[in-house]
Amino acid sequence: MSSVAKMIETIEDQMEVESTEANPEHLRMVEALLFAASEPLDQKALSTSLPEGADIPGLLQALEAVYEKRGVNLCCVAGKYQFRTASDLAFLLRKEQPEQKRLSKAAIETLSIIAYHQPVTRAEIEDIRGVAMSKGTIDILMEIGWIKIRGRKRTPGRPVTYGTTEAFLIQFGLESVAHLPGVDELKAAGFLEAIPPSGFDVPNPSEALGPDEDPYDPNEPEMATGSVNLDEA
Amino acid sequence: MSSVAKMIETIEDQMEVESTEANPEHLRMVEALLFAASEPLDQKALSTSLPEGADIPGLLQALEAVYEKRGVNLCCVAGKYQFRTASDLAFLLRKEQPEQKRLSKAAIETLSIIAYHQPVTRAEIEDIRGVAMSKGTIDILMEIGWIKIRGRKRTPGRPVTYGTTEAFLIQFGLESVAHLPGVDELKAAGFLEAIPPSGFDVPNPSEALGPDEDPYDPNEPEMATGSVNLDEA
Amino acid sequence: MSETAENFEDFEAAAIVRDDEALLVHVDGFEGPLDLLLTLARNQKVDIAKISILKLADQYLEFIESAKKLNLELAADYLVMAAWLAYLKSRLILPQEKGPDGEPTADEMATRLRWRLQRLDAMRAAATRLMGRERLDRDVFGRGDPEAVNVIKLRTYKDTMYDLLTAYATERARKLGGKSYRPQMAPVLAIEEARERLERMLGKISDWSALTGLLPFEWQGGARRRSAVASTLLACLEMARDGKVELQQMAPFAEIFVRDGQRGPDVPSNIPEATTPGA
Repeated sequence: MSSVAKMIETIEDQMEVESTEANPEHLRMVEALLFAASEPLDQKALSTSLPEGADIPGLLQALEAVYEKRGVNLCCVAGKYQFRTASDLAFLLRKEQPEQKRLSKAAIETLSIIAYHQPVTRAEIEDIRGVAMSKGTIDILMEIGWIKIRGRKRTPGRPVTYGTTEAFLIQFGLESVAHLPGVDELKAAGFLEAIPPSGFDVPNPSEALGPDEDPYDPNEPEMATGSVNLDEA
Repeated sequence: MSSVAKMIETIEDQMEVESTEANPEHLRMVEALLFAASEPLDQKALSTSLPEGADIPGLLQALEAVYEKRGVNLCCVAGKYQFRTASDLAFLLRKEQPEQKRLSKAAIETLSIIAYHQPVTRAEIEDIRGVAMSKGTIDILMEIGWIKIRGRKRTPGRPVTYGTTEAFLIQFGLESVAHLPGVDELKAAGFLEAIPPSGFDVPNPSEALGPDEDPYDPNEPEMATGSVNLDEA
Repeated sequence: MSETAENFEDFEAAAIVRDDEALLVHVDGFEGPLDLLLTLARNQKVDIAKISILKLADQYLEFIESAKKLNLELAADYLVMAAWLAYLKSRLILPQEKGPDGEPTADEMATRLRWRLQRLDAMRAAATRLMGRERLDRDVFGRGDPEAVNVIKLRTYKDTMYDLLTAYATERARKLGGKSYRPQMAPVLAIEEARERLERMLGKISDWSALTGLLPFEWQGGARRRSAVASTLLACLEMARDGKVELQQMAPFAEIFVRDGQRGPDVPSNIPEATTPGA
């Protein structure tokens, strides 16, 4: 065993000597910061703690490579970085948690539709599922913190649009919504289009405001009809 | 940077190939377990999670070596293992927050008396102030670093004498304690009435040893009475 | 319809009813007519993209018929779908003809239904993949014992030389019993001061002016006012004696009026009775 340790040490020494341009000291700092943090850190947070001029993207890339095959991996979630245990070791660590009120089939489907189709209105969700949505489904997902109201559609009635949150990305280990599993295939098949296969205008699930979407203003009066509520104006 | 990453990958591959006898899979498991644990783990706790026959001491030794020069180290405390930020990087986890304070009335009065009357004993300070001094006052001034024990009075009981430090001079912008203003200057500056109370005199403070003062020897046994403690001699 | 939607079934439960035998009994297990159609389509065991809509419509209508026979209560949207499918079926069987203005052809309607079924199927597959991901704190874990950032208070003291000397001087003076005597100044306007003031003002007093109007601004209230009135009056009397001012009072305790004594005796007194203030 000690021969292994020695071999590892040699590797470490080697690393130190050769990677002078990667600045091994900066690498150690990023490593320490990410290890210590309880939340994912973004590049900006890292750069405030590192010496000026440190090559943060390069350091993260190097660190990701170092940990690639280890028991702990560096993951990019929601555009931030976090060390997580390797997914193939889940069996070792898995905790049977009383999962938040096991999600219903309706809630799971609704969450997926919101994730892949965002920004999406309630009517669009109902069109895809072919069934009216109960109030509870959206409420549960909002309560868990995986979805949020993100804007309003510039269509009659100005319906609110839903999208996923950072907590959703962190929970599911996604770098961004563009990294949702199978999103490219769904897009290619035209299933993420709002309107049946007429062909044009392929919306990406996007966190940026859609072309016909306004940012959500909680003070905007609710208008089921097109009438203007003069009292609130 | 990508050259660095590649180099690191090579190292990783090398490690995997050569360390077959250390069982790299077990190494990954220990790594993940220690990383995810909410408290330090002992060998017994590790062995219950690892496959039977895993060489726990050897694995820990190897892991310790891997992390030896990294930003995070494997530490053993009281027979239990945990990852901790490398001690030389502790500064990264420190946020400094400036806080401005003022001394209490008792503390600044005591400080001024020590400054003017040094070398001065506690009893003398109390005599000048006319009140018994709380232990805390001297402690605070010592902690800030503005006063120090500078000697002992050659009187029964050999009480310690206090004086001011260089930090004190810096804080109050004095070249030396001899530059503290005298009676006339205090009068001119309006700190004293034109006619000071009878008996008001300002000593000439000095950093040099007083005529009845011995330099402070921290090893000198404390003697409240004049008797010699034979046990400690 | 909303009853169906609120009937939260999970995937496992839904899988059970996908069994042909169970279809009739478990109508409530479906999340709406589209879900039922998708299940039926799956049972055809062909690619949904190539599914026969005619056959699917038959299966659906057959299902609705048997449900009716069993007196199962069907939600309205199931019946709406049945009516729509019956219409679509009739149009598919008839030779192709254009519907009324702008209405899609039967083929177009079938394609649209096929596409919706495919989309629902695809979204369900995506949901399964999403839920199958390694989840934080269930499958993968962050640092179990994160190291908190220590906030270190950098304490600095604001005390200055001034504070130090003030503390020393007051402390020493206090201890030496030495509260030095500082006479308490009574709020009194000195006659000299009042006279000096009046002399400076003489040139500016144009005509008879009320004495109380000449008091210094900062002496206008309470005990200070009384002192100022008395001193100013005494100053006026002194100055009148010297011929520097003239004084006039209409009645005992009434307001006293002052004017420049250098105006000469030829100027007649012109204090109007009316302006005399009350006592």
